[in-house]
Amino acid sequence: MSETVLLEIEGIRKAFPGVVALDNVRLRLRAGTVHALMGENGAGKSTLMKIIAGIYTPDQGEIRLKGRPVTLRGPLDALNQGIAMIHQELNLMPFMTVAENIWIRREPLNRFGFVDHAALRRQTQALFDRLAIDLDPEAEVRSLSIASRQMVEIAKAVSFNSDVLIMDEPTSALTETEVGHLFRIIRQLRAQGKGIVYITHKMNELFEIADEVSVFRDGKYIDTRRSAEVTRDDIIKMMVGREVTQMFPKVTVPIGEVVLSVKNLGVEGIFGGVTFDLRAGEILGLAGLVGSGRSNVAEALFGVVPAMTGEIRIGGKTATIGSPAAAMRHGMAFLTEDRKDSGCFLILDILSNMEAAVLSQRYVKHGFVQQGALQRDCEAMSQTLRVKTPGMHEVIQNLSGGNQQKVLIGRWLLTKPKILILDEPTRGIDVGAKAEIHRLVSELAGQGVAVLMISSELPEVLGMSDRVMVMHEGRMTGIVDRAEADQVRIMELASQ
Amino acid sequence: QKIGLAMAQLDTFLTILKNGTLDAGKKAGATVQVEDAGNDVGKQLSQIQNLIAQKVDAIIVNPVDTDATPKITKMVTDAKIPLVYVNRKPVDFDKLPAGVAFVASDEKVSGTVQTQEVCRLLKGQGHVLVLMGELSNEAARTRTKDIEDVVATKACSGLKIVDKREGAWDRTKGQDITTNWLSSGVKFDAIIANNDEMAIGAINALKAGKKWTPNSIVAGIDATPDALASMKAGDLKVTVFQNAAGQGSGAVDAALKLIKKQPVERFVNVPFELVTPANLAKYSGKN
Amino acid sequence: MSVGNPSVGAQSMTFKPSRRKWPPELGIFLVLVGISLFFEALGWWVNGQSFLMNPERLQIIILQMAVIGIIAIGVNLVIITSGIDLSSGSVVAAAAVVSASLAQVSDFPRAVFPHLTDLPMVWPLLAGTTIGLLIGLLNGSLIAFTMIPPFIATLGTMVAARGFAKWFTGGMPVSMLTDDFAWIGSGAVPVFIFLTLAAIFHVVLRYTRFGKFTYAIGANRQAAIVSGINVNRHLIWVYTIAGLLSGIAGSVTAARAISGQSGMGVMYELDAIAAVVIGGTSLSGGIGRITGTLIGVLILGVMTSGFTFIRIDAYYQEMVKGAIIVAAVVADQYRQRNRRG
Amino acid sequence: MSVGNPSVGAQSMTFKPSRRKWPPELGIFLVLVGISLFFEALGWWVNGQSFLMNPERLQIIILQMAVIGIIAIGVNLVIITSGIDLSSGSVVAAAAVVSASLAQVSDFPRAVFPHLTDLPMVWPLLAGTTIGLLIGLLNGSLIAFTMIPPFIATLGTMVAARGFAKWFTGGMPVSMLTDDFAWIGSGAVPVFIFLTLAAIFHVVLRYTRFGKFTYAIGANRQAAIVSGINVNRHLIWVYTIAGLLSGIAGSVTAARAISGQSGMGVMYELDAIAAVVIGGTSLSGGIGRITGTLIGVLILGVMTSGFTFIRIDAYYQEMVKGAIIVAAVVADQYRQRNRRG
Ligand SMILES: Nc1ncnc2c1ncn2[C@@H]1O[C@H](COP(=O)(O)OP(=O)(O)OP(=O)(O)O)[C@@H](O)[C@H]1O
Ligand SMILES: Nc1ncnc2c1ncn2[C@@H]1O[C@H](COP(=O)(O)OP(=O)(O)OP(=O)(O)O)[C@@H](O)[C@H]1O
Ligand SMILES: [Mg+2]
Ligand SMILES: [Mg+2]
Repeated sequence: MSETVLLEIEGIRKAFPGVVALDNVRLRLRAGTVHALMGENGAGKSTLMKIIAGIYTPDQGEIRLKGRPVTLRGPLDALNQGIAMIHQELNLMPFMTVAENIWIRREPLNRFGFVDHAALRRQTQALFDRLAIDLDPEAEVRSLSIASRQMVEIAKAVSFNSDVLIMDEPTSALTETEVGHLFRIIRQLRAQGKGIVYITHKMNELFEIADEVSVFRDGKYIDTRRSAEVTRDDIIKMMVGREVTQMFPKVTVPIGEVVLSVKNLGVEGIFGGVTFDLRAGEILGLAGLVGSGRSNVAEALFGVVPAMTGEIRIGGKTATIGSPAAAMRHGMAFLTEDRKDSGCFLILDILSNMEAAVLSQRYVKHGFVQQGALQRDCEAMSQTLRVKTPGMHEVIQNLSGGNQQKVLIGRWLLTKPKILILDEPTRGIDVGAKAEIHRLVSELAGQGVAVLMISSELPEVLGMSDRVMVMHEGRMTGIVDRAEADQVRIMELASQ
Repeated sequence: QKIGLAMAQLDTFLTILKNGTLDAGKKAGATVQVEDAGNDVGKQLSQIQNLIAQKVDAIIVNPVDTDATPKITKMVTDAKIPLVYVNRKPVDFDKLPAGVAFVASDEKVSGTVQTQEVCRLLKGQGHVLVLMGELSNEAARTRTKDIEDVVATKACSGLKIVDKREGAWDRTKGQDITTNWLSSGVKFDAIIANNDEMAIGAINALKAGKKWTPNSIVAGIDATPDALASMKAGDLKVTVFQNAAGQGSGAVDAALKLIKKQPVERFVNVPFELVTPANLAKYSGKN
Repeated sequence: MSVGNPSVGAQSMTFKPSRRKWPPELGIFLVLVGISLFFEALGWWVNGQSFLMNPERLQIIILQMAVIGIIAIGVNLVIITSGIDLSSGSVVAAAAVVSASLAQVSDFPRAVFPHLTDLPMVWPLLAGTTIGLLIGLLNGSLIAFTMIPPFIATLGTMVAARGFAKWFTGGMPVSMLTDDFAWIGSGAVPVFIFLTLAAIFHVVLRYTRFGKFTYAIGANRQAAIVSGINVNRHLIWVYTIAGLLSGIAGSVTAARAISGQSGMGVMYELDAIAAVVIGGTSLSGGIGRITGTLIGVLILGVMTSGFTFIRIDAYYQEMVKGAIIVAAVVADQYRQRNRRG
Repeated sequence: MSVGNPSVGAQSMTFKPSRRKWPPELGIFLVLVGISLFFEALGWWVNGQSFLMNPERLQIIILQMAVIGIIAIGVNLVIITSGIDLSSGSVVAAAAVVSASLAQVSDFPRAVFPHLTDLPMVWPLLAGTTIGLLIGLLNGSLIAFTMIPPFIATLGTMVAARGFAKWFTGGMPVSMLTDDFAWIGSGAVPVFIFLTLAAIFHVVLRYTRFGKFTYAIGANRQAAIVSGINVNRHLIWVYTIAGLLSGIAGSVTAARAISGQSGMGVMYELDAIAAVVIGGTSLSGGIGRITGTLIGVLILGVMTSGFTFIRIDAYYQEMVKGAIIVAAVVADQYRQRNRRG
């Protein structure tokens, strides 16, 4: 491990109204290392990274780049000083092509000063070849799945060829294949002597890729260790300040009647032939590679993009689900995977975000909202989910990513669904809270709720599900019972 | 004295009227406060109410909507402030109480003398096109109606109105409509416009379309400086002089008399006058 | 100060309701006060009299804006859903001519409907409101079902409704209205109508499901759909309400002028939108309150009266007005940013 | 929504644009063709002559829209950044009166600047353009530095610039202009100016970094910021260009009318925005091309000429126009959705 220190952070403090996000934190990034940054949701990781990338100005503290103190006057300044960042939330221009997105502001020009589109394409293809990414440089970003978009972000960040590369939860939308991919890229960069700050909530990634790990808790710096010298439990203890024992507390509950029965469900050109039964109390995992159409199945079930073929029966009766409103009348709930686009009302407060779905069913009398009861229940829900916030009237935009996710889960739990569809429910959620959410889901199943859970994290799927349905390229390739389900069997089906 | 002047809008013509008012006010040692309603009835009512709240000594109103005048009359007389209508005839003219006067030219005359002159030039025979002012405006309607009335008379029964379009008093609009007419191959012998601006636009279009001959007949109303210059150059054949400045000063005179409780005729007429190349010299510089 | 309590770790969730929350309208309210005081000071200087201590003036400040205010309430709803309504001014004209045509006195020989004269006030009012409602319904349906941008849908109805008014009247004013009908526009009645409607929709926005859904749709339409809100139906409602309110505004306008004309209400949509945006409603949707709109309307009203009061020349007036509109919003923005830190 | 490609291998995240790509303007172009053919057919029926086979008419169709077109180019840039510019029409008036005041002939006794008469064409043109540029710069600076919404900033300058024009002229037309200056507005010169500017900005948008930044800012402002684009500086440029183009449009308007008047250009901003949106530019930013705007402008032009051609009654005209605007965009939307589905 190299001893050259690329980046040194000392005594940084950053406060937002009502919240001190960072308090006297430090960090030290060596050349040729991957430095993992761990901490619970809202610990201040993203805030610190945004400071390093020139997006926020710190209230106090010093940033030294290769020993030289710097003041960063904006993202451009940071980029020019050799700091690039992959943000926790996607930051792409949907109507522009992949190539245009990657090279924006750095487009190759011909001798007349015009953008050379051929060179732009070539240059992008070369980058993709080097990183072994299989994407069409001319595709419009809005036509890509979230995972592909994430790969575009990664390629873009790498293309700056900067000394310091910050990755804020780059894998939260990726499956193992792409994660493996990303790790190859990271190792390349490390070998070139770059320094990488890597934020994740996935423990196994930490041990696979990181050389050092720093832990933050509640905006405070806790410690830095060599990752070879710590155990998973050490980290968790540092993060949450207590022991978290059971990671996936799967409770076996009695399985009841068939609640949801799906036959040959399909949307032309996207997916088809999906057939399964879902019983009360059962958790059905849905696994597959990125782009296998899992989210599309969920969207069709919930009426977001109504199915064109096949039959859905709920409680034994044929159901026509033409819209989410119709699905909700059948007792369904659906947590979408894209919390920015189809989840959060970013500019509204936590309360408004939580109550949005339940208002079509309860807490309303003669059109008037029963504010008191509703707010009480929302607050209780936030407590249960451990949403970290100054209050229910905080704008959700100001919450950390993981806390936003918790609010959205709360939105659907409030509706007391009979059928709960979860698409990547623990995306961006810290270990402690993840265990909490797993416990909640198990508990709901115990109360007879039928759960369909999509997840790209195989351990999660395996740990939680009674059965696992696997998809590949828009087709269902099999359903495996809990007893027979293991990593190998599922990967087989997923790439069949 | 403080006099409030509530103008319907400040287009070229009304600006001259307003300037006439200001000049007359200055001469008489009165301050005149101008409000421009931008052709909005509601706004004008509010402005008048603001002037009443201001306690001015007299109010001169150039009504946006001549049908809204009963309300204005009531508001102002209730506040015991002398009131003079100018340029546009209030609908309650016959019932105006004492202390209220109307200074204007008789609008019925303008379109009539204009069309009669066109009729004379055409020797009672020919196709005419009409450029109308803003359709929601009284003057546009009256002047267009005048044209139709003249065409209906025996002497001019050989005239035929081929098409009427709304040019909204605007020079460029008049120009574009005329060009569209030209390209549609409409046959015509004269263009009668509700005001000079549109008439000048029509002349511009005829020239641009190479359809202009020294004998082309285009008629306007208002005798604005531009129109007089155009006539001097041999382009515009007919316009009608409306003594804007005269109306303005007449209004101030009436207002001052009313303040002093002197008697004023209910209607002070400032006559329309036909302007042709023959009597052009008399009018240049007057508006 | 730190959030959370390290000793309880993950359980920590600190609610601090103690933090004093100022209403978001405070900033723009201060701007209103500022402008008023400015005119007050200038008033003493120029005129030697008070601007504010004049009951007549206070009444006219609201009265002259009542019609814009009624429209602005509906426009506020529309803008909160991140839409826009350009048709308001034309709806005013359409509603004004239609309601006036049913409010004519029988001894007027040129009535539009000679057999429907001397009707009680409720019929013309209802007719005007209905015209507004129908145009609003058309707006809403176009936006919901054809997915064209609200700007285009309401631009189309803006042009068409104005055309309708011209066609309906043949360009002639519809005059000689009954005293009964004229009452709607007399004295403080328009102000009363405005304030009543404002109060109703203030409650609707804050305390009803309808209100909550309006904000949700504006904040994130896709998320609203996925949360089970029937967005199309809701949008149709919102635009219909906006149309209906413009229809009422049209009837009031006709009653104030005692005449219905196709040229009424030109550019009212812009004034209404300006009032709404000055009042803090975000054009990108999801944010805005009726109280803010009320203040926005008052700012425009104070400005108009103030200009007359200090006798600013009509030629300068617009330049100053433009500057004040901008300055008002800048001041508010500045205050908010400062508060945010 | 999503269109996957089931035949590609497991690892692939490939997007295969195997489907033939039509330019996005095709739909609205077909609408233009449709409207033209409609008038053609009606023309034979009503008038017994061709609508399209008339070179004069083809010229006036563009000529009467050239001024709107010049404005629309700048408005298109602004809307692509997800902004709006309401000041265009007023800038036309301000630029028209200023440029006219420097283009008066010396033998006119009441010139605005008696010592600056008979100037060569370039000075008044430059003056008009500069006025536009300055107002645009003001718009851009307000938006960039005070963060107020573009709607409010340009509403303010809209009111103020109109006031400036009135104040500058005292309400009188500025007339008696030199032939030299009038040349700019004569014959096909406005069309030539319009098409040249359109070509330039077509290239700018498609082939320069400036163009890419414009789209990027409109598509995702946050992403543009983190990509290191100086968003504020770029916005100032865009609004300045929009102002400058409106300034040119103002000079052309004055030259066409051979007179500068403070009442010029009223509501031009709406026509320009309508042309831009009909041409497929999204009001939420990030999408739009000059070719689309060109077609949008042509649709408005064909409509105006067509109405005169088939001599539709002036009283119906607006109702029909409103309906056509909406129908045009609906048709385009429908075609696009069909293609996507
Ligand atoms: N713009 C902001 N305004 C107000 N508070 C903010 C803002 N950004 C972050 N915060 C607060 O700062 C704290 C730290 O947030 P941050 O996003 O850095 O957490 P994180 O460690 O990245 O969490 P996660 O793992 O969930 O992404 C949180 O309490 C959050 O609510
Ligand atoms: N908005 C869109 N437009 C076009 N194609 C899309 C869109 N969203 C997704 N797709 C494509 O649809 C296919 C299925 O996507 P889907 O999101 O259902 O897959 P998934 O298995 O849930 O994977 P992910 O982990 O990406 O969510 C993918 O090939 C993806 O590229
Ligand atoms: Mg984070
Ligand atoms: Mg998915």
